[in-house]
Amino acid sequence: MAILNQINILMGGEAGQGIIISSLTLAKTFSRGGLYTFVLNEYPKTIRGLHNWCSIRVNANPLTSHTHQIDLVIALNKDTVSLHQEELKTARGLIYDPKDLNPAELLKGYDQLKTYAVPLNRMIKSLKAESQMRNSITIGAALSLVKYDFGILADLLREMFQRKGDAIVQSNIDLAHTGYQHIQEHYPEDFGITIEKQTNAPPLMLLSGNEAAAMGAIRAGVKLLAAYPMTPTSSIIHYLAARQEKYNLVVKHTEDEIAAVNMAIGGNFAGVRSFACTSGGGFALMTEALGLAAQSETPLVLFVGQRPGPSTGQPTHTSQGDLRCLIHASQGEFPRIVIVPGDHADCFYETWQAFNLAERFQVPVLVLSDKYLGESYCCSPRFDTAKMKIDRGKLLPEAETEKLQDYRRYQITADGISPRTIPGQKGGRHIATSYEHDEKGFYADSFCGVTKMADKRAKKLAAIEASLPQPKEFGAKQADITIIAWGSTKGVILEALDLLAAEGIKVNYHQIVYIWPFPAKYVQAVLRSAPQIVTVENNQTAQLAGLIREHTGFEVKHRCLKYDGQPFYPREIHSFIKGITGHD
Amino acid sequence: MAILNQINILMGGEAGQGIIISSLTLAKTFSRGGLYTFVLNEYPKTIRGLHNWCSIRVNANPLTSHTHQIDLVIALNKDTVSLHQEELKTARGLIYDPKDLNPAELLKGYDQLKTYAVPLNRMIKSLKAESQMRNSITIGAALSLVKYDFGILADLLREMFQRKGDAIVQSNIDLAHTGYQHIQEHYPEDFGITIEKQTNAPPLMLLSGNEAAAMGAIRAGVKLLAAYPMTPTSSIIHYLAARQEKYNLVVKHTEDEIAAVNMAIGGNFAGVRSFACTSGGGFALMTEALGLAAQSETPLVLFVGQRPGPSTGQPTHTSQGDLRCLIHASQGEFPRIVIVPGDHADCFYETWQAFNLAERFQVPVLVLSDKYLGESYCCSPRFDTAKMKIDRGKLLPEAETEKLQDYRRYQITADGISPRTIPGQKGGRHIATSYEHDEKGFYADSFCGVTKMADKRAKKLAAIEASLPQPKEFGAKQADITIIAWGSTKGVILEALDLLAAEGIKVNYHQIVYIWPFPAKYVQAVLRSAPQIVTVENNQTAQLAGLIREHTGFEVKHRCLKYDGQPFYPREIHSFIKGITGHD
Amino acid sequence: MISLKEIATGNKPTWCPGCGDYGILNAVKIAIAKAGLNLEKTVLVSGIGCSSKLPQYVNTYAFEGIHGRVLPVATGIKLANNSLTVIGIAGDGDAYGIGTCHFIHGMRRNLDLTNIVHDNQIYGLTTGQTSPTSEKGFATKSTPGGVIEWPVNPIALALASGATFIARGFVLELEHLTNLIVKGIRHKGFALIDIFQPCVTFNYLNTYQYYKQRCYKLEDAPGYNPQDKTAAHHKSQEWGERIPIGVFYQEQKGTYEDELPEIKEKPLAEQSITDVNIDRLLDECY
Amino acid sequence: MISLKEIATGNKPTWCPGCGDYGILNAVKIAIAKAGLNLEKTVLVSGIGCSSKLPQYVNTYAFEGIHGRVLPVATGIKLANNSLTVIGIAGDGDAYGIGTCHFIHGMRRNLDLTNIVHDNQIYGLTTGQTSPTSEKGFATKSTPGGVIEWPVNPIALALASGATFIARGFVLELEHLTNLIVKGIRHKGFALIDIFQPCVTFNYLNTYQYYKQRCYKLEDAPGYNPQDKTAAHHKSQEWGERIPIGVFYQEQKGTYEDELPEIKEKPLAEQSITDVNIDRLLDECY
Ligand SMILES: Cc1ncc(C[n+]2csc(CCOP(=O)(O)OP(=O)(O)O)c2C)c(N)n1
Ligand SMILES: Cc1ncc(C[n+]2csc(CCOP(=O)(O)OP(=O)(O)O)c2C)c(N)n1
Ligand code: SF4
Ligand code: SF4
Ligand SMILES: [Mg+2]
Ligand SMILES: [Mg+2]
Repeated sequence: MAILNQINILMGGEAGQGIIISSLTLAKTFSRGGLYTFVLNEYPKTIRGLHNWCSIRVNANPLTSHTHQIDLVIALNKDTVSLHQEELKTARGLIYDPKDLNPAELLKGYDQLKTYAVPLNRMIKSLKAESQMRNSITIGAALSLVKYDFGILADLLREMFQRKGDAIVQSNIDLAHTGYQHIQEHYPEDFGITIEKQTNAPPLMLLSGNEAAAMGAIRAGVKLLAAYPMTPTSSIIHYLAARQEKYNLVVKHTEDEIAAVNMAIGGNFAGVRSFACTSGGGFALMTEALGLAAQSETPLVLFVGQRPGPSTGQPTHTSQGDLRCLIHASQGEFPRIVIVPGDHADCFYETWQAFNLAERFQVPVLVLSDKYLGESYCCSPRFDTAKMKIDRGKLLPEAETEKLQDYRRYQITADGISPRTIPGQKGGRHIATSYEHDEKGFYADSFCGVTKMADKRAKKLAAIEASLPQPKEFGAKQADITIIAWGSTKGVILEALDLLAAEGIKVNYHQIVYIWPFPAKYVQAVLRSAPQIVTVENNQTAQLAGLIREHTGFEVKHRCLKYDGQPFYPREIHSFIKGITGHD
Repeated sequence: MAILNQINILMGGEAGQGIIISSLTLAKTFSRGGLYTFVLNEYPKTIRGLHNWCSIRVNANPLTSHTHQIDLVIALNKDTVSLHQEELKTARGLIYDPKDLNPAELLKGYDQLKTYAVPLNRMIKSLKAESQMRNSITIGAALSLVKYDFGILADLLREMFQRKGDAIVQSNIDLAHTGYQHIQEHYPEDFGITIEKQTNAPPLMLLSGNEAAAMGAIRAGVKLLAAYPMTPTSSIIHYLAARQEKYNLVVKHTEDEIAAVNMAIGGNFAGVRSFACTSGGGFALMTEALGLAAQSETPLVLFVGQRPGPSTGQPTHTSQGDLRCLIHASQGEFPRIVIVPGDHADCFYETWQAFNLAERFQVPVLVLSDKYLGESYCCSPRFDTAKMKIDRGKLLPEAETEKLQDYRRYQITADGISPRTIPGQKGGRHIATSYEHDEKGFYADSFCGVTKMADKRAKKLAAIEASLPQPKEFGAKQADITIIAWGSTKGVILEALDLLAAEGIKVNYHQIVYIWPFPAKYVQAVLRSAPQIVTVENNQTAQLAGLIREHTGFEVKHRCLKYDGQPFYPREIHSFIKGITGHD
Repeated sequence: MISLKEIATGNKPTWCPGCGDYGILNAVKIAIAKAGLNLEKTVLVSGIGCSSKLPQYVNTYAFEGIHGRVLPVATGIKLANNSLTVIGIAGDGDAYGIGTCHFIHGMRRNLDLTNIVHDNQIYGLTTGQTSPTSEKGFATKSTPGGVIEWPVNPIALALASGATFIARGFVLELEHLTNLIVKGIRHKGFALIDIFQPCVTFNYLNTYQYYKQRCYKLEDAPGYNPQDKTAAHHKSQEWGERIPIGVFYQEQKGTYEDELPEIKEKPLAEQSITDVNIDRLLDECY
Repeated sequence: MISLKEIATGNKPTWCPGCGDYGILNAVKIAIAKAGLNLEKTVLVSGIGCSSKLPQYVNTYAFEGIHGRVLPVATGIKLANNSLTVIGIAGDGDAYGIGTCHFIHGMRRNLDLTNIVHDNQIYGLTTGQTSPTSEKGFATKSTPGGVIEWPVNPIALALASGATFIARGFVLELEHLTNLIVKGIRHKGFALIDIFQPCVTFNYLNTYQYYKQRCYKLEDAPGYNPQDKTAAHHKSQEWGERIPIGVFYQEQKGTYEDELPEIKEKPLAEQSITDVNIDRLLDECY
């Protein structure tokens, strides 16, 4: 059974062997040929030595997630075979170096599996290359198996290494080509999967969720990122840091997360769009300042990437365990916005949007992503920036501040939002404060004033609720089962929907992007019309289900949960749903 | 209309004038005479200068709260009259110094009010005393008005000042007596309220919620308090610090709250009952370590006193705004216990209990109080310590650890709780860690192991739920209206219940003390049997009502809320309820 | 020179009568006038403490943040708009206790900030607990048996951390103090001004009298040269009968913002963000 | 002497091949043996970082906490049971970055703790960002244009903060390092041991070679006397062509726990809590 234009490749090796870079190179070779790719990497919390793998999925049609079924395994170490026996059971091929392992010994009864011995180590030696460049040979070999255009890879390698000089460029191309040829020569029989360059397809971007988010921030006019590195959002720091000069923005690696968030607040107070990125542990250290932003009504954006907790937990894996924590962090009560992007495009558009919302409502805006979304790579059509307008809300221009008389920073207004000035502006002097205060920012003088000021802030909620986009709907209008979910499960759910639809099971899916303030009315309407509700979450306590019950009274019976540090596979959701329908 | 044995006195002056001490002296003079007293103090966030007042309520029957109706005002500054005109409207008497203020000018049409001019400043001068001792004169004057036994006050002053020498003792007594005599001589007519020493009454303790909590901790065998001062729990630090040597315990004023909580974790890890106390802002800084305690399964008790937020908010006022924040603080998901004492006795017994629970379940236990409960003084019958047994859970004695083979600190057990050893014990060596781990504390090696370990921790929930006491019920068994509430509203609600009962309105009240894990079954049963439900909370967003809905689906329609920084008055709850019943 | 009245907000200070903070408020206002600062281009940043209330009484832009975080907020403001004069106002607990991490790293960062610390050797606002500068043996509510630790030495820490302007003042030496603040503001780089400020309510040891008896001016020390780091280090250790005040150390060194190419032309806050072109970033993804 | 095998847990270290952490692990184990520590009375406390994994491989009691909080946990343990030997294990980011506040106050507190800092001048575990000890101009992922700040000087900070044992080692000088650790453990009071530990994966500047070329031993410096604080201060400033290792400073001073009457007789952990009598406290309320 010959397959055209779809494959899922697993490349595994030791941490530090450049598995991720090589996987991305392979993926980009395909995406440049107009094919959709999705790259997931799983790595241990060590820098080198332990096992590390990526799956590179390729398809002529859009892909939204990784999947479990592997077609080709590229083993750069023995663990790739011994730890992935499950995947190898249904794979077609294995590329390996006989010096590293002996498949006949490790895999008994894997009759479907064709093994492709490539003497990587010997080739490296004979070409006098570094051992890490073994990966390039396997990329060439893989392309050869699927009969893909080698020229695309050669061009890509040329661009990637051009800064390092022609010699390096050539040696990489040579290595890849050695692999390509080796397969052609030693394994002329058809592999059974062919990937063709899509000539009429539009060019495809390949990028990670974190990269998309970082781009969104740059597009939003961010000029200051104050952050302390923490997996899985460090790559946002790295991304912006590398582009500081080009975009005239300052990235400050701070002494700790407390400094980071307070600097971001200082930056925003001074009129510069500023933010911080972190993960749960760092966010914990930022919670005190979250309330400061709220009380002082300073716009603030924090980007948080989830990983499994509690505490250090599993730093390099994925989770959706921090939702309630973000919604309720910091003492006292105040309006905030929590946005949970579901895919790579969401990471871009919603991170961008976060900065507008923070300034419009003068509240903290939290963007909650996770390791799976932030560090997986996915193809997207080019982001459309044409309609992205910067909205700085009630930030007064100097022309207006000059005319201000007796300016009151915390003026009580109909929507709870007060006109804002920034240091340097004439006529706008004021004190912003963490104390409860009167309209001028002076200490609250009466209990009645206190209630008024708390009510003023709370009034923003109505304005926020009225302006936030509603959840998005996918799948059949009329369905037997309705999934409600949030965040990075989106891509996996969409694929599960396809699987189910193919089997005639009608399921639709509501993706909550703006999860706080909770879209109770929308969800209520969904609940009324749906015969069966399922929530899908990468956590243990079904936090979304809890929110639904809190805000609608409805108890979700079917909670599809996974909390081992890995994202769902589409088939897991598929079989959960089938379990409910009794199809299974 | 002569009144016997009940009065409510308001004493006001500038911050720093010793209003609190004097009010407590006055209250103790009554409680030593067998009368119940309740002292509430309200003070600004300044140290001196601004207005500051206490209400001292006295009754021959048990008192559970303050109340709005003031009978006698003692004005040590002009503000006490100008800022308390409302209270003065229904008061009977005003003690003041004509040098400070002129009531005739400030109060027009207050015909019911008798004014008692006492030349405090002149008396102080003639007795060559310090100006702060003016308060003592007014205490004497007040006792004289209600014809109370002066000897009790004299004895009390003697004890209070004995360390400072006879001269100081005598001068204090003389001052008080001057005030006493002045009234007798110049205002011989009957004041209309008489307070009599209760000869057959049992002696009454008078103490604050924080003092009660601190005593509970000492009784629980706490040996280490690591804390950074923060209103309204600093007095817990002060209380324990003053008693370090007597009780062989160490109080460490740390460099910050992060240090405090981590020291407490270190202390508990090493087998010593340790805790930290703080308020919301400090708790925010402790949230990261909360997860550390959870993941490492180190017992931990944190005592948090609420004040109005967000952020610095109103440091010296009261609030119940931090419940959700405590329930969900720290990334990831883990069992914790949140206890919300309702009155002074609860502060004692429940803080004590917290330490047993932390060790039994090896989870973080949070005790959540507030400024009103922590800093108000109330009379209690003597605490009964006879039945308080220390339970250290599965902490192994050395006799057992010696015999351990291949000890596994995180052994998976039926109830999720693993036997624990402490450094120094033979055979119990292990690593406690913030990473997800296997049974030995080593890094988790498989995704399946991760789920098992998360499930092990989650299993404790069932054990916890089964062992926690249920909410307490007060008032009529069959009632038209049922109040559900938590924390410091207890005393006020109990008094409101009495007021309502006196009018024939049947209301009962369920006090939730162990609020997390949420007692869903109990509440569900209450909801089923109650015709009308009311929640009462000192916050803006009705957090308990949210919890009820989340855990039972039931939407509480009647939410009695107050969030101006002041506790409820009994009459406010009384009229809220009457508003519902249509009696109003 | 701008009048002191213009510099005041009109809010009545809520400090205890006699508190040293009144003197610092005075000195700050005079210094602002003397240094010729533009009130609209000046930002006071404070934390929480009696000391941190000062900005409520000064009519500039101001940010009253949370306890211990004066420097990060000030840093964010300065990075956002380096044309502003940014002055931090903190207590000794705020700066040298909970804020120590930012203090040390702020100094080695050498941004052009002025950091004024009200050093009353006590926690005032929380009613009198030990502070990091409380003397060994000093008894307070939190350490009734007396402090066991040795106090932090802010001057020595500043020297060890590379601060480029390090001074100490005493609130009763108003003119001297005012000049220190003016110098600190004018200094290009991080300026620490530690100020002895008696807390008349809770600190029974370090009173006006205590400091008056001990303080002498470094200007009066024969041959003292504030460019000499070793001499400064030596003087930083002096405590007891005689305590030096004045400029311990000053050095001209490049500031942090000098090395940011992004703000060479104009401050971040003045750069337009209406339509940032990210085509190049999108192109990188192919 | 106890065998090194007994001191190992048997867990295989997950550091990069060639990482300096292997050498420190070795030195710590040998030092434990040499110092004759009882493994059951020894607690290693670490934070988060490559360095902080060390306790996973040493068969004592151990607590692997969160990033930057080694000293507070160690302090809690020591206060709870002062009969234990408590050794902190941290990275430079952990100790001198996010943990700076505890570092400074830990030193002036002078509890009897040993604080071992793996100073690789980089953030290893988070894949190579700038650390507080990274040299000025050093380019990393978080500062691709080069670090602007001047690095922290842990030795100078320790001197300014009153640490009573201050040393620096280099992992290739194994015996020297081991002796430093033994001395640190035996020292009554706070002992800081800063250790040069090349990160072979991310620090391209501060390599084995880099340190080998520069490090010399203070023992070999003629007339160097580690009791002389001024000399120590002077040496703390030396960096560049020649970098001193060895004991910079040692002083005998009362420890924190010496001044706690509560533990004069026995550690808190050994005091019974089964029936604490609070009658006296109740009596106070009347
Ligand atoms: C995170 C946090 N912890 C504790 C407090 C309580 N608090 C307010 S001011 C203060 C210390 C005041 O001392 P200092 O900084 O020396 O200022 P001073 O009042 O003496 O001027 C403390 C502990 C707080 N506001 N926030
Ligand atoms: C609160 C918090 N912030 C950030 C992190 C992420 N993190 C883990 S280790 C580390 C720094 C590692 O550097 P260092 O302390 O020098 O140790 P090394 O890995 O170099 O040994 C960071 C930032 C964390 N675990 N916790
Ligand atoms: S408590 Fe001390 S520092 Fe605070 S205002 Fe009063 S005198 Fe000043
Ligand atoms: S990253 Fe550096 S410090 Fe970490 S294990 Fe590898 S070599 Fe060692
Ligand atoms: Mg102070
Ligand atoms: Mg490091």
